[in-house]
Amino acid sequence: ASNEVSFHTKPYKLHKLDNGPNTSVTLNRDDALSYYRQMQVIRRMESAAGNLYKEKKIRGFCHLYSGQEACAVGMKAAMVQGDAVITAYRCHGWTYLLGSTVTQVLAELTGRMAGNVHGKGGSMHMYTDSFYGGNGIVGAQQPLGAGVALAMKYREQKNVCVTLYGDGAANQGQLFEATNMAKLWDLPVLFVCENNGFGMGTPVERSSASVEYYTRGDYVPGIWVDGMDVLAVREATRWAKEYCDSGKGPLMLEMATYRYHGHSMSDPGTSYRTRDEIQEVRKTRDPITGFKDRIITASLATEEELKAIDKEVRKEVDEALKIATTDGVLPPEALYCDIYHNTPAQPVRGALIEDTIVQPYKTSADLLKAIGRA
Amino acid sequence: ASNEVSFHTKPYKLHKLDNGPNTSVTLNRDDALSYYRQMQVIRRMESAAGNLYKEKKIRGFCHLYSGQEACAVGMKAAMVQGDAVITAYRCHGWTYLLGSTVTQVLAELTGRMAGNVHGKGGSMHMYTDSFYGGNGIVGAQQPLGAGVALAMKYREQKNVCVTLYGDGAANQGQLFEATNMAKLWDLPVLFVCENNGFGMGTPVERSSASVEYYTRGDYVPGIWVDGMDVLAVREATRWAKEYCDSGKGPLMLEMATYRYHGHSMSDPGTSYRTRDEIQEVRKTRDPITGFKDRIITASLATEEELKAIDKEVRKEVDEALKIATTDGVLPPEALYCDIYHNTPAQPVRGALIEDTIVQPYKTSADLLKAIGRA
Amino acid sequence: STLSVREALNMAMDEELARDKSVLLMGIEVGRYDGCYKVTKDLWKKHGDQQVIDTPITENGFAGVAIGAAFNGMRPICEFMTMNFSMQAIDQIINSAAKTYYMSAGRLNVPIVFRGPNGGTPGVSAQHSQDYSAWYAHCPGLKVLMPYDAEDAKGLLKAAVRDDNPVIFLESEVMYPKEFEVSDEVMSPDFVLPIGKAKIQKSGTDLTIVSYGKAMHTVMEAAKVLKENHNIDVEVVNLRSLRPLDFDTVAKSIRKTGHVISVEESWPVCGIGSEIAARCMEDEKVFGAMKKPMMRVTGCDVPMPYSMPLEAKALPVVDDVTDMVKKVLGKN
Amino acid sequence: STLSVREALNMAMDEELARDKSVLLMGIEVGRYDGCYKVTKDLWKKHGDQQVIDTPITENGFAGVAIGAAFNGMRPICEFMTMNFSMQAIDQIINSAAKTYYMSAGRLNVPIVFRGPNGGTPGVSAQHSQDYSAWYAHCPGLKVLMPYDAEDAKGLLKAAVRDDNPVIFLESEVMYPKEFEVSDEVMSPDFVLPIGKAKIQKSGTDLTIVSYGKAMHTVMEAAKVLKENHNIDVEVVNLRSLRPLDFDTVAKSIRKTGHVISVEESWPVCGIGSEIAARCMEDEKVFGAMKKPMMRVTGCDVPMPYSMPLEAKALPVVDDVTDMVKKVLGKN
Ligand SMILES: Cc1ncc(C[n+]2csc(CCOP(=O)(O)OP(=O)(O)O)c2C)c(N)n1
Ligand SMILES: Cc1ncc(C[n+]2csc(CCOP(=O)(O)OP(=O)(O)O)c2C)c(N)n1
Ligand SMILES: [Mg+2]
Ligand SMILES: [Mg+2]
Repeated sequence: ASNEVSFHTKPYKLHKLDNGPNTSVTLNRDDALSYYRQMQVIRRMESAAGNLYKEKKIRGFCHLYSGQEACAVGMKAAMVQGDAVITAYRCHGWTYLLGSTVTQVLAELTGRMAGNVHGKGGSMHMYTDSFYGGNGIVGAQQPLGAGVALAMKYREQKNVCVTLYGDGAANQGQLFEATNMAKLWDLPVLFVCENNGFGMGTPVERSSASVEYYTRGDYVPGIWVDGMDVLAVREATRWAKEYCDSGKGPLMLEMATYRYHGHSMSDPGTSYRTRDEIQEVRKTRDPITGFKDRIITASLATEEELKAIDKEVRKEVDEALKIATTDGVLPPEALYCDIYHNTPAQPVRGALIEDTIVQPYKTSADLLKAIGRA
Repeated sequence: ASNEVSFHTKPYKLHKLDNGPNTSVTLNRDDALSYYRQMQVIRRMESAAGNLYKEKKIRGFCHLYSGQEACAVGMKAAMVQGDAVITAYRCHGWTYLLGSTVTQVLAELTGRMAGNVHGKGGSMHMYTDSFYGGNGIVGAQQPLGAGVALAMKYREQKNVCVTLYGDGAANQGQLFEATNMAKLWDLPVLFVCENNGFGMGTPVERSSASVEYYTRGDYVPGIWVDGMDVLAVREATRWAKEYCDSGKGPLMLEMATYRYHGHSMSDPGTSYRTRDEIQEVRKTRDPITGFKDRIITASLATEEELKAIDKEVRKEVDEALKIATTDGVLPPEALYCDIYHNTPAQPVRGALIEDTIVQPYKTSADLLKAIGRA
Repeated sequence: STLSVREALNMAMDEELARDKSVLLMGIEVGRYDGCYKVTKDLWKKHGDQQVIDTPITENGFAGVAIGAAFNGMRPICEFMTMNFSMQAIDQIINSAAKTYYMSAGRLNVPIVFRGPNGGTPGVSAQHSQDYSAWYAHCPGLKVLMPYDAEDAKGLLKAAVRDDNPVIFLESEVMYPKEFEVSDEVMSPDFVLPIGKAKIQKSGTDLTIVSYGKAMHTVMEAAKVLKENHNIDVEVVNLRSLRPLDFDTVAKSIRKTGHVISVEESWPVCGIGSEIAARCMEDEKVFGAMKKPMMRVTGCDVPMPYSMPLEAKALPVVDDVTDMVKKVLGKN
Repeated sequence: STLSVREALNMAMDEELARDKSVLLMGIEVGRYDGCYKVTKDLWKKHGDQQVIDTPITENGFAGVAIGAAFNGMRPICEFMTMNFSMQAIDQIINSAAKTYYMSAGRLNVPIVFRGPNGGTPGVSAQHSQDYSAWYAHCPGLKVLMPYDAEDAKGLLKAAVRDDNPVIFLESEVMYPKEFEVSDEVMSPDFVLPIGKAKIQKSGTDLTIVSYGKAMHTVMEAAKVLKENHNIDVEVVNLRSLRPLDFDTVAKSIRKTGHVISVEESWPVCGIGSEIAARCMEDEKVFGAMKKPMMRVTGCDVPMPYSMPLEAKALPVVDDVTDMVKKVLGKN
């Protein structure tokens, strides 16, 4: 197999930029296999989550990332040590890419101790060192991401904070306010709109007076990117990071993508779009199938190699599933943990005044240590 | 004196518009005298308010409109029956133009019964039938104005809601959200940014990443207008209203203007700009002096006629001042009025439980009637 | 007939949208999607684009738009997909809706309803489980309603829509599917309940339980258990209206039973239970009639965890209520 | 020496900005303008553009930015020009700041202070006079402080900045210029007060007054009048911290005096006074020690009017406190 191959991306659309990312990109074999693997892990992990939800082993919300894998994997591929990410509730893929294991993600969804936050947060609230969540409130992550970037700039890091939101969230005033500050102060933030066509059941045309999301920073330059092409995403992110790193301030990216499942697992996702539409995207734009075909055709990998990866991935997810469905749950005292950081144990009131209890453990970490789990 | 004369306005700047208001405008004698009079009333009324504040007869905030008179008077000149206005706290001029007397404005400032809301609202909260306030919260009026327009559209009125905000308020996310809805639903709302150069002590360049406020509706067309020229303002508003009336949805106007006083009377207004700068504007851009010169030169009015108006205006304001400083204040029971509309009298708790009182009057109107004041 | 809370709310809105063309329904997915929790099912189909408006996900903006429309003669029902999101709009709710009638000395009233599911909902964790009863009840200028059953839901929502003031209407997702027997009167399009009146949901002699909203469900269960297993006959006051608060009905009940507890799902500190306790102290006759101090049963004083067993511990259950009743009555 | 509350706050921030370069000060006009109420005077000059940041008038956005910075290692002091404007940002304060440590099972703490003048301020009417003490005290995950005098202001603000959690710090514009005698210790850059501890501001024997913030000013006046004119010796508990609430200190005082009232400027319903009342009932020993039921002195249950005489009636005054004390003690 060859070691480095060139590909062409769909043209980027540029807003207030004289030049943009390269439509000609190169890919080497290692990266090809790694992106393929990451996208497959996310796809399978989300399928597993969908099944767990149907089996009622996941409760509440469960927003799957299937269909959008190329966005996260492509962006991650262009990130360096110290770069950070913040997104909304559709966060499982990112949590995995930024350092959590599949087990930690799935076990969080099932509310087990092995979960990313030991079951205290659930589907929308996962974190790693460079990942600031997971946020259940539409729009909230927009200024938060700018703030993460402000700290980077203060410390003179050459890093960016990738701040993601959906096409629905793109209408939030918080984005407008955050964009203004980010530009005023030249914060190294990439505002990334993952345009998957719908905010819950509302197609973009009914939520947004302008659906050219890459232009909606107005005075902030923007780039439209084919979010189904992991290489386009990687190249656009690389270019954008260079732009930010050079001190020019924020940039807006629009990633054109699609979600296969309903908004959350409780939404069948078929009342506001046709099954045909979904099938059509799966057939013609799927980020994994498309990538797979390309790298095989270019001889970066063989069908067999990819099958082997698929098998590994299946195994990884299956093993994670096992833990996620069998691991224990936090003991009751965990209810009173994690209220304050570095603060003496506090009395916490329960349903009755006599249930008031002085925190037996101040944090989940303390508790887990005490029961031999950490 | 001649009856109709043509003038030229400064060029408008257009955003996403192929054509805009006419730079050649005509003015007849009656209108000339009326605009002059209105601007003078506002100027003198605000001066009187400034003095009352210095004499400690006005408390709290007192945001004067001096310097910005051409904006309100010009817009009002283009409004028709059924059009509405909503603005921020800098609302005295608008309150007057939309139906309150000078007495009602000044007496509100001094907290007297003769006030627009009998002293219950003060400087920032005045209302008339077509004027929805006066709002003390930066940005709040932006979606409110869109909502007023939504009702107009629902009733198929050919009317607009003029929704004003400052250059500082232009950064509020509420504007972004309101603009999106206004455009999605083609609401007849004119978003008008009165750019007076400062939000409190902050010059526009430090608050706004783009100071081209007429373009900040992005996909919503906009017009820059010389807000010191009452005729430019009138023509732009007339044009904009026609645009809205034809069902095209919202429009953004930026009125370039200036405020002579500090932000509120407690701000000397000289720490963030020089006295020279203020003097320079007064000398070269003053909306009243400029207009006066023009209409005299054009023989629409004589110096003497304008002096006579000045005298009338002075008298009107002086008389209002008298009432505003001598009228009675609401009796204590008014504290308990105006809590709910069309609701049986409620018990209202005072500082002590035994001060709980069943509303003796449900509204200030009832109370005033009872004491023979209405 | 039987009626679920969801149907009752739907019926109330359907009838009011038909009765008065100035009534609007606005919110995220309220129209074509039939509502995220199907409470607004078919209303868009029946009443059309003008009266039923799908909004973008911009709570601050659309609440402001709704209030502006109310300024100008409309009577919007502004749905929050959940009340948690009302925090994005709360400045508009308090400063533009609640205070305007007062600030304008009665010149400008604001007939609007803000409604949506509130409080604990299984599996949705901390950001989606807050109970806003105490916050809104704190603020003069608002009326705050919290229905328990289908009768409440229908009668109070219709009252809210017809009221000329801003009304906060706090529902519960958990209660939506619950079915209740209702009278023919409730089914009638003229059925309206008074705002500001509590209801004796169950009369009794031994102890007064003051409750509201979803917690009433737990309380009614507990009342049954207390009666059947312990021969304790509690009186249950369903507050229905948190502002104005009908303390008279509470007072009368306490004077009859001599004992009182409050049961709520909200965080304890500065809650409705706290307020009832303070009022009990301040009312000489009530206080004199109390044989024991009032006790509260509340939500736990922590954000809501996701983990199921922890979540279960975070909200009061039937046993908490029966334990507290027995304790106050000295029967444990 | 004497120190005004304004100077105390300024000194606290000045010292903390110098001590720890990760401390930021952000807000509208906090920098070049020296603060709308001059509380941040000279801090920009001394600490520069990087640490002292003037923001646009976009509270939701800049509070979010501040919280994001706190996520990533900074320790912002986020000033609201007045706390009224914190309503525009309250979703960020509650959902992003207060709940994150819990939701993340302790992975992500949020060291941030939200501060600004709160409550009634003369002549600014309804939208600019709200008291947020009860709202914020309601919410777990926050610490809520409300200083009374210069000592409180300095010691508590420094504690807030050094705390690793979100702290709400409620000031009063009316108190800014008030001068207090303070010890040398208070003037030291090492002076820090503990969070969660009330202070016996004045010890006494006859009745406990529980108060906080600006209302303390009225209470201390009333205490003097009661002593001088009526020979009543009240004990005054200055809560200082509303969450965590130091009920132990309150309880101890009540057990000593046998009588208690609360005094606050907030709206009455579901307020801090309500909470104290409930806690008094729930604590057997305290309740047993109370010779009379607890009474509240509160703000009037209406939005704030502009008219001066009405405004004066809307907040409790010295006479209200002395009347209530005499009433509870049966001396009227
Ligand atoms: C402030 C707020 N309003 C409403 C919701 C409910 N809600 C959750 S996700 C969502 C749709 C968001 O769509 P989009 O931004 O396009 O993101 P996507 O789900 O497509 O990834 C809505 C309405 C919420 N969580 N927060
Ligand atoms: C939400 C909010 N934040 C802050 C303030 C305090 N404030 C009142 S006016 C003002 C400046 C507004 O400037 P601009 O919008 O330019 O209007 P102008 O005063 O120049 O007319 C500020 C910061 C407020 N009233 N509301
Ligand atoms: Mg979407
Ligand atoms: Mg300005």
